[in-house]
This record gives sequence, structure tokens and C-alpha cells, in this order.
Amino acid sequence: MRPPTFADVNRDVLRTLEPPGNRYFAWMCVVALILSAGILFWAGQVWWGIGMAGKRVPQMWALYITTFVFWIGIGHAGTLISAVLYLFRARWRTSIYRAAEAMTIFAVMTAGLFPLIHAGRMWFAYFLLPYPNQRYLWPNFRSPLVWDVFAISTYFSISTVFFIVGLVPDVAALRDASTGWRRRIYAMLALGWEGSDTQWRHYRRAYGLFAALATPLVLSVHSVVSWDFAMALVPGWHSTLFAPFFVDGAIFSGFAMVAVLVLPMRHFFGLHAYIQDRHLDAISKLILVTGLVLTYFYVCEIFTSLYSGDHIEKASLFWKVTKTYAWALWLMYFCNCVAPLVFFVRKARTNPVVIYVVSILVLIGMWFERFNIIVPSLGHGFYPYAWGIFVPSATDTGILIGSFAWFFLLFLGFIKVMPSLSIVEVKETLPPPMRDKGHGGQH
Amino acid sequence: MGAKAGVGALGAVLLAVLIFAAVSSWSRQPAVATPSVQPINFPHVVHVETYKIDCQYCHSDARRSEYAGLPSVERCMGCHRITAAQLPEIKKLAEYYAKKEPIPWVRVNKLPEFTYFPHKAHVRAKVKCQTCHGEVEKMTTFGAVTGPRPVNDLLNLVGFRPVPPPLSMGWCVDCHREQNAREKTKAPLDCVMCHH
Amino acid sequence: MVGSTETIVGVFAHVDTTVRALEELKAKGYHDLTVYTPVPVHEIEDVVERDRPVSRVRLFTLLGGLTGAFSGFMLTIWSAMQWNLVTGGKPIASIPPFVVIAFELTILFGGIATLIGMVVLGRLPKLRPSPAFDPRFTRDRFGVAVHCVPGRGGSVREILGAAGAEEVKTV
Amino acid sequence: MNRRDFFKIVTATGAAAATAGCQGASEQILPLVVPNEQLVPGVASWFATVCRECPAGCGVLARNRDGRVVKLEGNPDHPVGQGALCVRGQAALQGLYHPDRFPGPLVREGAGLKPATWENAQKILVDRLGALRGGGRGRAVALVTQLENGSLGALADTWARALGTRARVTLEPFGYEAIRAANRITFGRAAVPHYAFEEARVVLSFGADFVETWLSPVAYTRAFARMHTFRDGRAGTFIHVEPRQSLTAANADEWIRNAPGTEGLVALAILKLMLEDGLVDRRFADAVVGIDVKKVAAGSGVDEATLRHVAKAFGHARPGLAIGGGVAVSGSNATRTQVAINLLNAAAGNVGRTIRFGPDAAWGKVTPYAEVADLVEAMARGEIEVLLLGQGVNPVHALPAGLKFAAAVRKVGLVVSFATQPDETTALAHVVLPDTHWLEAWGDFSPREGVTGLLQPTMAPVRDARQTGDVLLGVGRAVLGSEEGKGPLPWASFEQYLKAAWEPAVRGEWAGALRQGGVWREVAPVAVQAKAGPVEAGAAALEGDASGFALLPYPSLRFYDGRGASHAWLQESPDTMTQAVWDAWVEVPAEAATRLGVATGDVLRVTSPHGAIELPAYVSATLHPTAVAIPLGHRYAPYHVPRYVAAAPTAMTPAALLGPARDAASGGAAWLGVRVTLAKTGARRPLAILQATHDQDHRELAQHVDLRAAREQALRGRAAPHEPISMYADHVYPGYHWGLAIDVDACVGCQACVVACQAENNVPVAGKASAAYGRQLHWIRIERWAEGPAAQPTNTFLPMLCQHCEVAPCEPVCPVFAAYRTEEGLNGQVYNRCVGTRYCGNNCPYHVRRFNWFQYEFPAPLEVQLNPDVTVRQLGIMEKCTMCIQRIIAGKDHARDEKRTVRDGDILTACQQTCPTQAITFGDLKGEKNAVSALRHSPRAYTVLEELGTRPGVTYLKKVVREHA
Repeated sequence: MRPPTFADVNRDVLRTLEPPGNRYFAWMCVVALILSAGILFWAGQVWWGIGMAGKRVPQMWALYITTFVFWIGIGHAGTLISAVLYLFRARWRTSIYRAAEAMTIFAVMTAGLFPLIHAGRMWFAYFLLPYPNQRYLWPNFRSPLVWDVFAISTYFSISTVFFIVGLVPDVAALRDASTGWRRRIYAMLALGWEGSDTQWRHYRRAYGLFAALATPLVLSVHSVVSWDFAMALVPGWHSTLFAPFFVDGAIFSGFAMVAVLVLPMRHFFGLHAYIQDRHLDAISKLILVTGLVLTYFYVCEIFTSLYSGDHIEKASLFWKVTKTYAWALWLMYFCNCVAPLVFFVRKARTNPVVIYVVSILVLIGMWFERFNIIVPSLGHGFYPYAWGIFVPSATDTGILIGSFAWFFLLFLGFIKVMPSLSIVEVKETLPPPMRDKGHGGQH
Repeated sequence: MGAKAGVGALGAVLLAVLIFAAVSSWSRQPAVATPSVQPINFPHVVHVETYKIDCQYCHSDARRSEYAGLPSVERCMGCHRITAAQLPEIKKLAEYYAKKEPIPWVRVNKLPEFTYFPHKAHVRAKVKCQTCHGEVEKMTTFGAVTGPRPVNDLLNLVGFRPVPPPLSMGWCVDCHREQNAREKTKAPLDCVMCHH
Repeated sequence: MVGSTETIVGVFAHVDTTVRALEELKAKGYHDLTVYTPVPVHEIEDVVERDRPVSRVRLFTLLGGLTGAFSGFMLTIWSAMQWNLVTGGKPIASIPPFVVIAFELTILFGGIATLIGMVVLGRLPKLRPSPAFDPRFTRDRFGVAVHCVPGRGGSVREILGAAGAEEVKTV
Repeated sequence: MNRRDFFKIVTATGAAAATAGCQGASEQILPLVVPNEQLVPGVASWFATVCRECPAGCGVLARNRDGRVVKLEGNPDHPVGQGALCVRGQAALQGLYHPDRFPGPLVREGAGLKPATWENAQKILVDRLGALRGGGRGRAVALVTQLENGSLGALADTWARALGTRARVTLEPFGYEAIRAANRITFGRAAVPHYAFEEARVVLSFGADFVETWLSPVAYTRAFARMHTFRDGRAGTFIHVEPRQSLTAANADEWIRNAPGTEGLVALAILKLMLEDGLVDRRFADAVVGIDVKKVAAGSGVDEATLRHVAKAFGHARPGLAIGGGVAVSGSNATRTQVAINLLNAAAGNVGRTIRFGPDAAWGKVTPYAEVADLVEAMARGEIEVLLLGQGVNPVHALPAGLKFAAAVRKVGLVVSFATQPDETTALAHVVLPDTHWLEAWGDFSPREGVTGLLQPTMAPVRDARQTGDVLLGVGRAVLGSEEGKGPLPWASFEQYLKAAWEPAVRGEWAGALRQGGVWREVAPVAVQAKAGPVEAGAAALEGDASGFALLPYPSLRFYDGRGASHAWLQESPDTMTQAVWDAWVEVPAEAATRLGVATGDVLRVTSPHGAIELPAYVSATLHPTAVAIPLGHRYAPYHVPRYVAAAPTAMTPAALLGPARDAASGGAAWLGVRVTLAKTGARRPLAILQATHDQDHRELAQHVDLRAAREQALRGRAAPHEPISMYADHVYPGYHWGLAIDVDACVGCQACVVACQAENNVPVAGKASAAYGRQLHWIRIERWAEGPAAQPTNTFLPMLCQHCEVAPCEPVCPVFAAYRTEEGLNGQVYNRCVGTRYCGNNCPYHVRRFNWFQYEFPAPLEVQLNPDVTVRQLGIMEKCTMCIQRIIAGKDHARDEKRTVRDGDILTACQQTCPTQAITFGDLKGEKNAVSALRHSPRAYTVLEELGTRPGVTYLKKVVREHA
């Protein structure tokens, strides 16, 4: 088929911003309801105490931290696509990176809630911030939790800046295409962008630098999160393997989530011209590769604890594999190691249904990976007196589900007010208009 | 850059400086004691300045207890059976004594309950009462503005360093640090000494 | 900017024609040009950037990053010295964990500085659109605005038209 | 001004307990009207008194802060207890401040008891007594008290004589009548002697649970520790014979499991073997003529080899000590068993050395069970018009159901109770005249000859209560129509009576006696001659179908006969052997459990010929296959439900299953008297068991060393442990360096430290559900680790608390420095800084950090007991053992006053202070001379999970296990 022209791009992208139908609002309502339920549970927990959640000795951490790590992981694909792939000049990223970035920001916004939800005295959470106060007190910078505060807030701000900068030229395009109050708003957001050569010059340089800064950041954030565990003494946590292990897992789940979001977009907005099979293929390949790497890490994990010869390490491992929570472990192995293998089949890599199913499985698997790291490890630690089984309560589960609602609410809102496809970058990938076709067209 | 812009910028900067100066100077005001309303209008000034009564004559527990303590009604009466017995306020006192009822003094100095402050140790270290309670000897009705104030924290947040208000943690710490810097004395700075 | 100039804008539909026009103008010694493009096109950049220095945004980034690293270490070490509290038998100024903080601040400050650089150098935000701008430029048209001393407009028009401008207008 | 006003006033001052987070600033501060020289606000004052939670009568010091008693400690000067208190003594405060305590006198109106004035309430009694006395039917009046052998008892007797009532009945469910009877038979002296454990080399116990309830647990546990704990190469041996592995049995070097009721035979068999080996006096040969060791071995399930080496060990011991008691030795053959045990002692020549008549125990004064039964029958026949029940007696609950007390009491026209809180008996009373709690009362108690403790009010009554003594005087005079100063009851008040009674003893030294807590003198041992006659041996006779299980209803360490059960602290302090809290259970032998398909937590219907109760099962690998065991005295207080437990089961105590059976010879109640059958109900009532497993999975948490090796090391010293390697410079301690040492060999697992800590540190009560879900809040816990064969495990008790590690894993992970290392080597926890991330809780390998999952409440008036020196923690805060930082601060403050540094022994932690076996030692590790340093360098010293390199500040000393003696 004929590749779309620049004008087509504007047209198609603008089409995604047309007033939505009832289906859309129905979804919004459902999501909003679930979210409010989650908020009620949280309120109850703040009022009556953390005891409302199923936490106990020895599982002082459980679902909240699990879900926190899960969302942080999701938050990885976005910046990875927009930064790393940008530096590698991977052209196929252009049609999905906007959605991915939005996803990143919303995922981090979701994740950011969980440390608060988790804290026993959430109203004193500001103690973790380093600011001069009349008590002359400062946070303990040796604590991985304070590293988290820095890593995540940095990651959030940089991603957001990156995201907004990327939006500016597109918003300018919206401005010039829209009228009335919309136009005024977009005009404000566009900062008076005109696409003059000077603007482009600095813009592109800055964009490159952002990408360069964001790349190490992506890798650092989840490493830091992984150190929440690796720095601790708990058998099953105390491992140098964790940083790369977590980063890979994050990318893995991140791409799965991208697929889960992009495929419906493509379907409902009819963006097949831009999100083509080669894009799906690329995503699938990435999921496959990261999945294989993850499998390797699983093997390493088991091997190290066996090879360590440390009785307690081994006891913890055997307990995980065979006892109460074994089902969760095996479910995880299936979702993260077996399911992605279908992508060895070329056809599967471009089949939306297959991709969708696998991605969902991967998301489930990755949530359970965090669960398996936290709950069983804590449940069978150093001290037999305190071995115990964690049972989630209504509050845990309610808040967990609520967090998904919160995420999708943000995303649904986003796709209707902002171009979920980068107008500029898509155009870049198209052959530029030439009068004599002999010349150019190498793209 | 037009000249207009330049002037505007300059103006903004000046304004900012002014605000900074104003707020910071105001934030450095020492706490002003707001008089409390007491069941009996007890003038410290008369007892301390005029009659030169030692603080610990009435607050006799200070040297041996965590609390400074209040004089028993009997001790008040000890003097006031005769002294100034005709004054209306003293009559009130006499009534309480007659009814064998304690005088419901209104509390002025209050530390958060997770903070342990032993008067004994401070008296032993020869800390003057006024250091913490202000110039009580000049007060006709006792009062104080104490404890942490949100505005204080907010100012800190935006980078000012206002003097911590009396009986707030920073204020205690300042004093302890000065002590340790100045003399041999070892004023504890260990968290659990006061918070346990 | 020079006091009174006239600005002639040529609107192009194609990259190659735009490039031709630019080459012509440069050859004729018109250097005060503004090119409007919906996307960065390197054919055009090659011509425009030829005689210009590289963007100085990176300087901002560098300075920001350094500040971040420095303040990161300062904050952690200084605040640890405030109370000298020992935790887990580790030294007061325990560098390895502080590296994490320093790193994060490096990125954060670097990023923010870059943003500032871009905004400042790119003369953003632009409060009112420049006269030469045309909404089409953000869709699919390329614009070449020539700022020249009054009277030279004629030849400019010629060049633009010859190069294949869809439309030539004076603003 | 009396103490009561003072109490009212001072509690109003804001000086009370604090909550993290600034809520509840008190509006007013109230001065005293008149200064009270005894009490300075903010300074603790101590009052000596006597614990009345059981008839052991240990000396107590009550710590009074601002007019309220906030902590109890043993009185070091008192010969009984010598500064230690048991778990029940520590929890007595909860009786004082019990939320269910009667607000004042009550009178029955229809179904319920309605508040009344003292005048009206007493008038009812006066009128009825007057009428009876007028009609010359004084015998229709009965007065029942707990063991009151002091002034109150004397006054009550005077009162009874004056009014011509029946003789007072002293009711104690466990009267040790078999011991008294046996001693009459063997030694011609019907008394309970004093046992000098500390002198014995080998203690041979037949079911005597002296660590839990037997006679005088604290005193005997302490003496036992002195005899048994490894000290400079020497340690005595302890052999215990019992069908069930009780806590006492678990402390034995050798626990011999016998068939229920066969102790007498075993004793005689041992005697016979000792005679065969010519180890003992041949005079006693004819006592064992009828004994065939093989038969005994077959009958009792104790194999001959065991009998032989026990005989050898005991025979060689110079001196030894054989004791008998507990439920197992309270069957139909109780006296005969005790006689056999007497003969063992006599033959081995222990009498006069480890067994001393003269300083006889107060138990001798308990009214024989036979007379109690007579009274009950009289009641049943309707001969009793007025029944007065003193404080501490709850016959409906505590006496065997076979006695039919409940039915009998319904026949009584007027039942007057002096109880302080509602129980099964007050539910049937017509008038309640609440007595003062013993901490509010005057009185005296003489636990044994030569030792008389004084009780004095340690604070103003919490409720509108009157001392029974005063009530008796008032009522008596009203009935007699006499007035003060005249007649048979002239005394103005019981206090006056007491002082009058004491005058000859103290001769004006009243104040001194009060300060000391009583008077004591040495009592010369009385020489006794053992009569060596033949003993017709035999096993105890059991009622009920032969296929059933012998029921062992044992008095529990925590509740005694039920007096402790209403105290939440005791309910939540685990039974050390099962680690279960709150609920009652029926201990089922593993074999039977598999046969019946029963798992722990399944509700079983336990049926005896006299009744049935339903209880969750606890499957026990150690219990004798033909027996089941149920702890006595289990009940909930009204305020426990639903606050701490979902619902209150109807009957939880096995007293409901017992018949009227008696020990023929002594007439004492036969607690071991019935066989029961078990049936699954299908229901489940999971038990709240705190310890996940008793198997330490090779982690060497509780370590032990063989006696020989220990001797070896004690002589040669142990090879110096390698210095831990570290990248960092060693921690320097400018001032003190506090540390703790715990001798695992001494710990008997009595839980006293747990409750002492709870009282000292404002540790809240979590309740059954929370405790079952790992949310209990104790700062110190006693773990039981079992090794060896499941049926015959070796148990080690490990007190576990914050280890105050030098390289603490919990500290660096805290984002806000709430956990940090203090200058003095403590692991500090700053509550008001804590945000509640619970990272420290995860990272603590010992899991000793406790979290405030909810806002825990202290139901009024329990909040009055809170220690003002310790913050009450808000919800969402992490807390843990502080090594009693408030005591350390107080100790340093005191030293500063005296211009010196803290001396070793100046500061005692709450757990250390109350420990009956003195297993815990606190002190400054920098002082090389200090006890704690010495222990830290002992060859037996080790730290838990040493390989983690946490360098704990708490040192443990290995348990010493003995090769079979």
C-alpha cells in the first residue's frame, strides 16, 4: 500500500482525538468505580492501621511492595524505547514510543503510591525527604529506601520532561489544526513552537542529550529498587544477581504492557498504517529475548543458592519450590519462561491475539516473580520460631486492583487529549516529499 | 531582549529580595509569651522580683523529680494565712484550701508525650529556669509560646534558618550542643535519652 | 536584529525544491534565512547548518550534571556529620551508598539544565508567532523566510519562484 | 488527706503515660492540697507487701508512681522468692486494675446484681445473721476463705466464735493432704515440710511440678536452679517421673514417662533396687517385700534398666531429695505413693538434710477436703442459711464437679461474696461486698513457720471496695449490738486489729517491719523418726470405661486454679511447652490422635462419667498413650470477649469432668480419678500457637554442651574464639557498654520475664486472632527447642529478645534513623521518628521487632498501670526491647546524684529482676570485673546466629546436658 503522506499523518493522528463514543465513557466509569473502591480500602487502612492488610511477622512486607516493584518494572519499557532505542536509531520505535512513554509516567505515578500505602504512619512519610527542619534531622542516606526516593523521583521527573519535550512540536501541529478554546490551550502548551531551523537545532541536540541521560537512569532505577532486597540479609534476597535480574525483568514486563496497550489502540483507532506487523514483530522478539535472559537468571538464582552450600539458603529455596507457595513459583516459571517461547514461531510474532495472550501471561508471571521474591523468602528466613504463612486480606487485594484502575484511568484519559502517536517522528520515518522521485527516497 | 524586559527582571529580583528580608526578619522574632488565663491570677513578678522567693521554694520537686511540681495549696497558705489575706485573689486561694480542693491551674508548658524531660538533671546541671520558661520573673500572668510551629518548618523548607521556637527539638539541641562545646559538661545528644 | 528589513517567505511542498532554493540564496549571498519544517530534514539541515556552530545545549547539561554530582555528595556527607549516628556499624561518611544519591542527582540536575538550555537557546516560549510563520509549516509544507534589506526583494522572489515555490509572499 | 484523694489528684496531672504523636495534652495540672511526704510526683516510691495470688506468699515490692502502682517486683529481703516473682505475681496488677472489678457493693435483684450502698448491702447480711443468731441457729452460717493463716483468719475465727457460726473453712483446691497424711504415717507429723533443694545432689521427683505450681514454685525453682545450674564444674541431677512432659519434666535431665498412677510402685521398685545394691538402710527392706521389679516395670511402662540406674543415681546421691505431688500423684493411692516416697528419702537418709520439718509450710492449715465436702452436703441438705465466701475462692469453678457445689449453693438462702470481680460463684451470690485487692489492703500471711509477711496498702483502692476484715467487724458488731471498744469485736478497723496483733511480735518496730515486708526468724529443724512399715502398693483406681484415657487435669503455671485466668497478660503469655495462648486445649497422645484422625485444632468432645466438655485438641508426641491432659482453671473474663477472643466457650476447665472420688487414706480430692473418652465434633477451633516449629533445623540457636566437656572447659578454659574480621574500625564506647548474658542452662521457661517486661514497658495485649497470626507484641519470648526422639525430646528454653547487635542489620535499612546504635551499645528505637516501613522487621534475623498493627487499647482502668517512663506506642510504629532504657537512665541519674559511676548490679532489667533462676545478667561490658563480662568470657558463652556477624550484645551460655547419671 502507498505510504501515508505528511498530511495523512496529521489527519490520522488528529482523528484519534475526536470526541469519544459511549463505549469509551462506559469503560471510564467502570475503571473509576474500581478505583474508588480501592481508595476506600486505603482510607480504612489509614484509619484502623496496617493490620487491615494481611501483613504479619515474618512477612512485614507483602503485596504492596510486590505491586510497587511490579509497576516500577512496567515503567521501564517507555524510557527504554524512547531513549535507548533512540540512541540505537531503531526506527520502528517511533510509532509506539509516545504511548510507551505515557505508560511509563503513569506506571511510575502508580508505583509511587505504594510506598505511601505501605508505610505504617503514612502521614509522616515526609520524614524521608531531605529538607532543613526545626528538628535538625535528615534521612539516613545509607538506607535503600532513601535511594528509592531519589531514584524514583528522578526517574519520574526526567521521564516527564522527556515526554513533554517530545510533545511540543506535535502540540504545535494540534494548535494549527484546531480552533477555539482547544487551540488556545494547545497554543499555550506548544510554547509558540514554529519548527524554525534554530528551534530544531537546539531541540534535536537537547533530545539527544535527554536520551543519553535517561539511558543510564533506566538501568539505575530498577537496580536501586532491586537493592531494597539485595542489601537485606534475608535468605533469597541477599544476592548480587538482583540488579541485572530486576532490570531485565522490568524490560520484559514493560514490553508486555506496551503490547497490551498498543494493540487495542491500533485496533480501535485503525492505526494499522503506522503500527505495522514489523512493529509487533519487533516487540515480540524483545519479549522473547528478555524472557530467555530472565530464564537464565532464574537458573543462576537456583544454582547460586545450591552451590553456596549455605544450609539456610538452601532450606529457603527448597521451601519455596516445594511448600505452601510452590504453586506461585511454578506459575511464574510457566508465564515467564515457557509462554514467550511461542515467539520462536514467526507467525505468532505478528498475530495480535497470540501477542496479547502471551503479554497478559507475562504480566501475571512478572507480578508473581516479585511475590515469590518477597513473601516466601520472608516466610522461611533465618529463625524457625517465626516461620509463617501470609494470607492476603480484602484490603491488600482491593488496593492492588485499585492500582490497576488508577493506571488505566490515567491512560484512557491521555489517549483522548494528546497525540498517542508522535506526529513528527512518524513523519521522519516516511519518505520526505520530493518532486523528482529519482532523487532521495532512501528511507 | 528589549529594555522593558530588563527593567521587569530587575524589578522582580528586587521584590524577591524584599520579601526574603521581610519574612526572614519576622521569622527571627523571639516567641512572644501570650498570657494564660488562670483560676487565680498569680503574679510571678511579685513573688520573684518583689519578695525574692526562690523558684524552688514553691516548685520544690524540680531538684528531685522529673516534674518541677506545683506548690501544695497548704504551702501557699503557709504565707497567705497572714500575708495579703484580704486581697480578692488570695481569698479565692483560701476558699480552695477551705474546700480541700486543688487549684485547677491551666497548663502552659507542655512537651509532646513521647519526650522525656527530667527537671532534676537540668537543675543539677545548674540550668536557670528562665532558660526554658522565659523571663517568668517579669510576668504578671505566666505564659509562653512553645513547641514546634508549622510555619517554622515551612520556612526551613524554603531555605530560611529561623531560630527554633522554645521547647522545640531544634531549640533543645542547640542548647545541648552549645553546652558541650563550651564546658566539660556532657549534655546528652543521644536520641533515646529523651525519646524512649 | 537589524532595524528595518523586509521578509519574503517562500512556501515549498518538496524537500528537494526547498534545498535548491536555499543553495541558490546562499550562493547569492543571502545568509539571514529562517527555514520552517514540519520535521527535521537533514538535507535541509546540511545546507542551513553548514556555516553555524554546534548547539551549546550540551554545555548546560555538563554543568548541571557536575553540580548534581557535587551536591549529591555534599548533602549526604554533610547531613550524616550532623548527628554522627552509627547504623549497622558502618562509618559515618559511608561513600558507597552515597554514590547512589550522587548519581541520581547528577542525572536530575543534568536533565533539568538541558531543558533550560533548550528553552533559552531555542528562544522559547515564543509569546506571539513570528510574521513569517504559516500553520501549514507544522503539517506538510516547508517555508523559507529571507530577511533582506528593502529593495532586494525582487531578486529573492525570483530565486524562490525559480526554485519551485508553490507560493511566494512578502510579510 | 488520705491516699485516695491523692490518687485522684495525681492521676489528673499530665504526667501520665504518653502516646507517640502529640495527642491528648492535659488541660489542667492539679497540685496537692496538702503535701504528701511519702510520694513525690515523678519519683517512684516502693511499698513492701506479700503476693496473694497463691498461698506461696512471696514477698513483693510495689512500685508506686504518682499514687498508682505501676510495677511489682519480688522483695529481695523476703525469704520466700528472694526478689523473684512468678508469672502470676507479675500479672497481679491486672487484678488490681481489672476492668471488670466490681464498682461497689451489689445486691441481687431477680436475675442480675444491682449496685447498692454499703449500708443497705450490709444490712441484708446483718438482718439475716441477727435473725439466725436470735433463733440460736448460728450453725446455719458458714464462712469460707482462701488460705488465710494470718490476722484476717484469726479475726474471722474470732468473729465466727462470737456469732456462734460454723468453724471457718479454708478452701484451697490443692491442699496437699496426701503429703500431710503420708508424713503423719511415716514421720508421725501431719505437716508439709520445707524441702532444701539447694542441698540435694540428685532430685528425684514423682510428678511434683515445682517449676509450675507445687507448694512454693518461686522459692523452690530458685533453690532448684542453685542445685542444678552448672557452676564452676558442678551441677546436680534432676530426674522426673510423670506420664506427661510438663514444664517441670522438660527441665529434668532425665524424664521418665510412667503409666498414670503408678508412681508409688516405681518409687518402691527404686527403693527395692537401692536395697539390693546395698546403697541404703536395710531397716526399710520390709517396706518392699511385696514388690516385684519386673512386674512394676511391666505395669508402669518404665523399663528395668531405667529403674536400676535411677536407683543407683539416687542411692549414691549424698544427699538426694525425692518429692511427690502434682495431679499424677493425687489419685486414690496418693497417700500410699507419698509414703513410698517418704521411705525413699528416709532410707537414703535425706530426712533432716534436704527435708526439714519445723519450718513447715502454711499448707498444713488448709481445711481437709473431707470437711469441705461435709459443708457442701450440709448446704445441699439446706442446713446452711448464710454462706460467706471470701476473696480468692471460686468453688463453682475450681472444685471437682462431682462435689456438686453449684447445686448445693443454690439451696443456700443468702450467699455473700467478698470477691473483687465477677466469676462463676458470684453469679450465684445474692450480695457482693467487694474486698480490696491485696495491693490495697492491710494484712499478713505466713507462708511457713518463722516467716510472716506484712501486707500494706500500696495505693488507694481503685474501686469502692472495703476490706473484708472491716466488713466483718462492722457486721459482727451490728449483729451483736455491741459498739467499738467493747464486746468480743472491739477493734475500730482491721488495720487496728492487725497492729494490735503484731505489737508483741514487733515491739514498736512496726515501721521497720513494714519496710522490710514482715518478720522472719530461723526455725530449728525438728528431728523425726521414720516408721518403716510395709506399704501396700498399687496403681490408682480410675472411674470410667476401661478403654478410655486417664484424665490428667493439671494446674497450669499461668492460671493456677483459675485465679489468674481473668488476667489478659497471663492469657497471652504462652504455655511454654505448647506455646499456645488464650484458649484451653486437650492434650492428646500422638498415637491416639492418628487412630482418631485428629489434628491439632480439631474440637473434641471429652466425656467422663460426670460430664463432658468440648475443647480443641493439641496433639502431643510426648504424652503417655493411655492419658489425655487438660489444664485446669481456664476461663475468660467478661472484658476479654469480644475484645481479645471471638467468643467464650461454655466450659474450658476439666474440673467439670471430675467425680467425687477421694484419696482413701487422706480424704483429699482425687484429681486423677476418671477415664474419659474422646469424640470428634467435626468443628475446628485453631489454637493460637506462637512458635512455628520446635525443631531448630540445625541452626544452633539453642546450643548445649555435654557435662563432661563443660567441666573440661571450666577447668582448662576454652580456646579463644577467633576475632571477627571487619573492614571497619571497631566501635568505640565513650561511656558504658551495656550488655546482657543469659544462661540457657538456668532458664526453666516459667514466662515470668515475659510478663514482667510487659508490665514494665507498656506492651499491649494483641488477642487470640492477632497472636495466632504472628502479631503478638512481647519484647521477650521463651522459645522451646526440642531435640532427640519425638517421644523423649531434650528441651532447651531460649529467652529471645532484641540482641542489640553491634553490626545490626535493622539499623542501616531504616530511612529515618529511627533505629540506630546508641553511644552505650544499645540498639535504639526512636518511636516518634518511626514511619513504619517495617524494613527493620524484615531484616532482623531474630524476628524480635514488634509492630503496632493497630491502635492497641488499654481498657480502663488498666491504662492507669502504664509506666510513665515509657512511651505508649501509636499505631504504625515498630518497637522492641530497649534493655529497659528507662531503668538505665534512672540508674545513671541515681549514680550521678551520688557523684559516682554506675556500679555493677545497680541497674536490673525487668526480666532479670524477676527471674526466679537468675538466668539473666545485665551490666557494663567495659568493666572486666562485672558479672556480665565474666559470663561473656565463659567457656559456655555463644551468640545466636553468630555466623551472620551481627555481633550481638546479648550473650548466651550453653545448656549443660548430662549423660545419664
